[in-house]
Amino acid sequence: MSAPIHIRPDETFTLNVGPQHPATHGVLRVKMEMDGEYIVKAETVLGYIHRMHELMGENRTYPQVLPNLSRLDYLGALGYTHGHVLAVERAAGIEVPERAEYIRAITVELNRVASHLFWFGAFVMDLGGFTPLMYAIEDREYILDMLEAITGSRLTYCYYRFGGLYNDIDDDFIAAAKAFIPRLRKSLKKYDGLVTGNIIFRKRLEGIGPISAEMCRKYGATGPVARGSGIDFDVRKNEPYSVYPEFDFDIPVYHECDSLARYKVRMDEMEQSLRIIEQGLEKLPDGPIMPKKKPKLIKPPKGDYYQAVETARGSFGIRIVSDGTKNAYRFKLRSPTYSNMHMFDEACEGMMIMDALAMMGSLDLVIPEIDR
Amino acid sequence: MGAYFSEIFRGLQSLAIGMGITFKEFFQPVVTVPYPYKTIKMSARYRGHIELIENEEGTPNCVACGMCQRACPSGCISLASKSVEYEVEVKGEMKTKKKKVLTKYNLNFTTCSLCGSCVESCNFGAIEFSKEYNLASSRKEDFHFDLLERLKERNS
Amino acid sequence: MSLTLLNAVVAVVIAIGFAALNAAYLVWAERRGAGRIQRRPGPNVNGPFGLLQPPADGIKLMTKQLMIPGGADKALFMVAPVLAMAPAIMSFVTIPFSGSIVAHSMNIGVLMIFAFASMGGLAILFAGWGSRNKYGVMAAVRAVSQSISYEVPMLITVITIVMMTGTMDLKELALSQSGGFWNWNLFPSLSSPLMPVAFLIFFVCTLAETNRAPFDLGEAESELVAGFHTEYGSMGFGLFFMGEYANIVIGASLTTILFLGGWGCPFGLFPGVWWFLLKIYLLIATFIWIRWTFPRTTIYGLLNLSWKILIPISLFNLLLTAGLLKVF
Amino acid sequence: MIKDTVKQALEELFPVPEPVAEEAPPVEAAEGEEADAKKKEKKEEPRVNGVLERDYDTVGYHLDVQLDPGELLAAVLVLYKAEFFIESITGVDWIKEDQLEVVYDFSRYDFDQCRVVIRTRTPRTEPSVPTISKIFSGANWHERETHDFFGIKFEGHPHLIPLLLPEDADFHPLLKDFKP
Repeated sequence: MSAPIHIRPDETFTLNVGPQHPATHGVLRVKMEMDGEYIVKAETVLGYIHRMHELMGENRTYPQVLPNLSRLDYLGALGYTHGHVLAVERAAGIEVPERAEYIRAITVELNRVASHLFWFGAFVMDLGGFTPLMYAIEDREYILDMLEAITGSRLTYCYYRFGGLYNDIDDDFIAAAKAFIPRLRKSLKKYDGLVTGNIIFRKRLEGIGPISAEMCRKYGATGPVARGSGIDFDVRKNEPYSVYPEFDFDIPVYHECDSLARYKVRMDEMEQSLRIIEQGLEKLPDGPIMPKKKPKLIKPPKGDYYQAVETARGSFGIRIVSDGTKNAYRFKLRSPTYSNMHMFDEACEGMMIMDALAMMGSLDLVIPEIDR
Repeated sequence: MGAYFSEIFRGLQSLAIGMGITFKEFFQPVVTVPYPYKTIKMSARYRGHIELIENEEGTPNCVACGMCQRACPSGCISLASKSVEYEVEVKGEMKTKKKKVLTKYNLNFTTCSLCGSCVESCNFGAIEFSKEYNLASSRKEDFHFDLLERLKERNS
Repeated sequence: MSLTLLNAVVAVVIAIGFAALNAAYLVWAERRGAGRIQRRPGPNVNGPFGLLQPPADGIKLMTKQLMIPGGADKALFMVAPVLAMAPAIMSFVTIPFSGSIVAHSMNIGVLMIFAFASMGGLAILFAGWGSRNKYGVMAAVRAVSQSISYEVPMLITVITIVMMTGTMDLKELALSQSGGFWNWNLFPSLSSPLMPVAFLIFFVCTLAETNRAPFDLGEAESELVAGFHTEYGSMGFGLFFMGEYANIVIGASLTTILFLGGWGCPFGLFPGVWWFLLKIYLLIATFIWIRWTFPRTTIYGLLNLSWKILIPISLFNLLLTAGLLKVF
Repeated sequence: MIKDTVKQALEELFPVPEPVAEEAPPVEAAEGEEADAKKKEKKEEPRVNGVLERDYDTVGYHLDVQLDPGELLAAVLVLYKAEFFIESITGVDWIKEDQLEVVYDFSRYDFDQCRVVIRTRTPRTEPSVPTISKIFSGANWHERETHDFFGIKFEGHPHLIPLLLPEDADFHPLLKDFKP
């Protein structure tokens, strides 16, 4: 909707959306200057659950930081731990056996699907539809069960190790994953009918919260948010890591720049992730899951290392500045939602609060990841 | 004008499709587990808090090397040991040797992040994950576990 | 005189009882229905099939402390829940459940129900304004604009029917459709070929007037926290809740009487109160079904729907019916 | 290759052939991808300003630019024109050298990948760097975060108040001499 014609600065009021608000999915606060239902100005206030993971990364040895990374993003935790192990492997020059890389890719993609499913449910709930959340959670539950069977935990995984994995996958997992793929495909069709085609849903999202490609670039937005603005950018393709070059998959891109485009990107991405899982299970080589020789104590040589991975929310980067000791000298986490959320302040100006919150939902926020 | 009516019609159609889907789901079986009445089995690799493993003699496998303590990122394990002299027969001779015996193994479960570093770092197979997940209390002290005590309780 | 007074008292007591019982058990039905749609059991612990859940909830709400936020307009804050509940109960007085079961039959029954229904918007305005909460005020403004815009197409549709039957007495409206489902106003007749469309419009307006999803913008819990009743706890909240469900029953009853032949049997056999109850509960089931299927509309989408689609079509229907009545 | 054009454009920022001669050895060292060589280089003497081409497989970025805070805006403008997006801004506390380093990461939405790291150093007492939030709006939060953690003042920043730390925080937790 267009901006209000007259804004009288003496007649606005301040609305605190959050830190406890159903639409912010956690403890995020947006201070909104409102003119009736229209937002005149918004300022995001962060830091309610800031835990200083970067300092923890400097105080702990490299293996001790492993569980921290999954606490960044409780929905797509494996993507973040993947980034961490890849960064340390790059820094310390550790070779990873192929089987381990394949299992990593499969589990990361499963986790991505789980994250998108939960986002889907929560997003539709933001718009007032409750039932899709339950269906999405039911499907997600199968993924969590599978991942629990191999990693031992349901959300905050600590599964990857420098050089490989904590333990190998078994036949049950492969069978369950193979059964899950057609199941989810069926469910996706159901969601199409229930949500994507729904006229109320479309009317709420079409043309709402436009984010131009130029704006994405200025703010450094990545992931589905950028892809919904017509930017063909996915770290898995643009800057291939792990075994992703071996897989045949597409990057869904939509050019509408609105909330519906971001929604569609994520829905299509689930299908692409399923394709990767399918191929991964097919190509899964035999072999060890840990390298034969691995330094007992991980001490990367002096230097400055960077590793980016594509998580469920966008490009996640880790910078490790090593001084040659067993602790990192500097441990920087570049979280994707941080940049994506930053656009909200500018993008929501002149919008109505309903639309602004619908757009906020389409950004797929996970607050612990912003606050770190 | 045509577009106006076709939009209304297509809108209504999409609503009908959605209602059809929920109608079908209405008759599907329930998928949730009524938790306190029914529980599901934990998977084999489920990570609960850690427990000590005993050997055949009923004493813990632990040699109090402290590897788990060092590996733990949140410092939630504290253990103590004392040296005990014991005699072994080496080449027909009785020799006194010293060995460490575990006297205290406390787990502060309130700060544990269940990462599994302790179990992974243990070279003696002395600790394992329990399958316990029904832990609830309103007091912090209830989660300061004395694992040696728990081991004794399990044996008795 | 004294007999009429006694009559009135008994009628009011029965109406309150019926409304309260309905409200309590419709909540249960809604939760069970939502559970089934979402593939979970719903409340099933208290009593058989969880049937004791509503009394348990009621006792919990009644024993909670009534909190009045600082700075709230105390009088409005206290009045609003009562005002939400009272008109709903009053409307029951004139609804004929069957030919003989009606508290007080009047020749302007339709008008009376609409007069009381418009007080619901007032209650929401009081609640939102009185609780001194920004979300509440926003919700109140929304709800008022919503109820104003939806009363228009609703009344136009009702006028169409009144024109066709020539009466505003609910009892006679129902009687005029007796005999079988082919006589119902739902189906097109020579003088009004657009009746199914009118029914749809009326149904949508009922949803909007009763603040039900997908038009529950007054509550809109994902953006306005809980809308107008954000600050209400204990029985204040309970009354709003009961008022909402009582309104649903009124809406369903009115739809039944206006379009579905009241207590008449679809095949002309054994007309009676059971048919009426069956029809209103089927309608309420549809309400519940709709709520758990669709996302919420936006406020401007809602107003657009009313002013750009419902009002023109219902006006057209009115004109067409008026013209055709003249011809046939 | 965008890498080469950007490298060329960035090199133009560093005037005179005089530092180029000095710069030559570190370039070779880095290209030899010897981490040890890099270690030595850092230990022995502070790095000279200039553009280095790094081996992507070992460090994860292509170009490594070090410059004075004064040249920062010019370099960022070069990247802005070359369609880079801002990835992150962070600091590193080199307490031994009594310097704070501000690190800017840039990347491109392109298959022609080029990650550029810009580093600039500022003294530990009164650290200050010009803001780039006028060019890349997204730098706003990154700079606020860096200000939180390191106390680096970004000259010209519109709204330099704590972002992640509490509003009244007067400490900078990532400084190496920070005691909680």
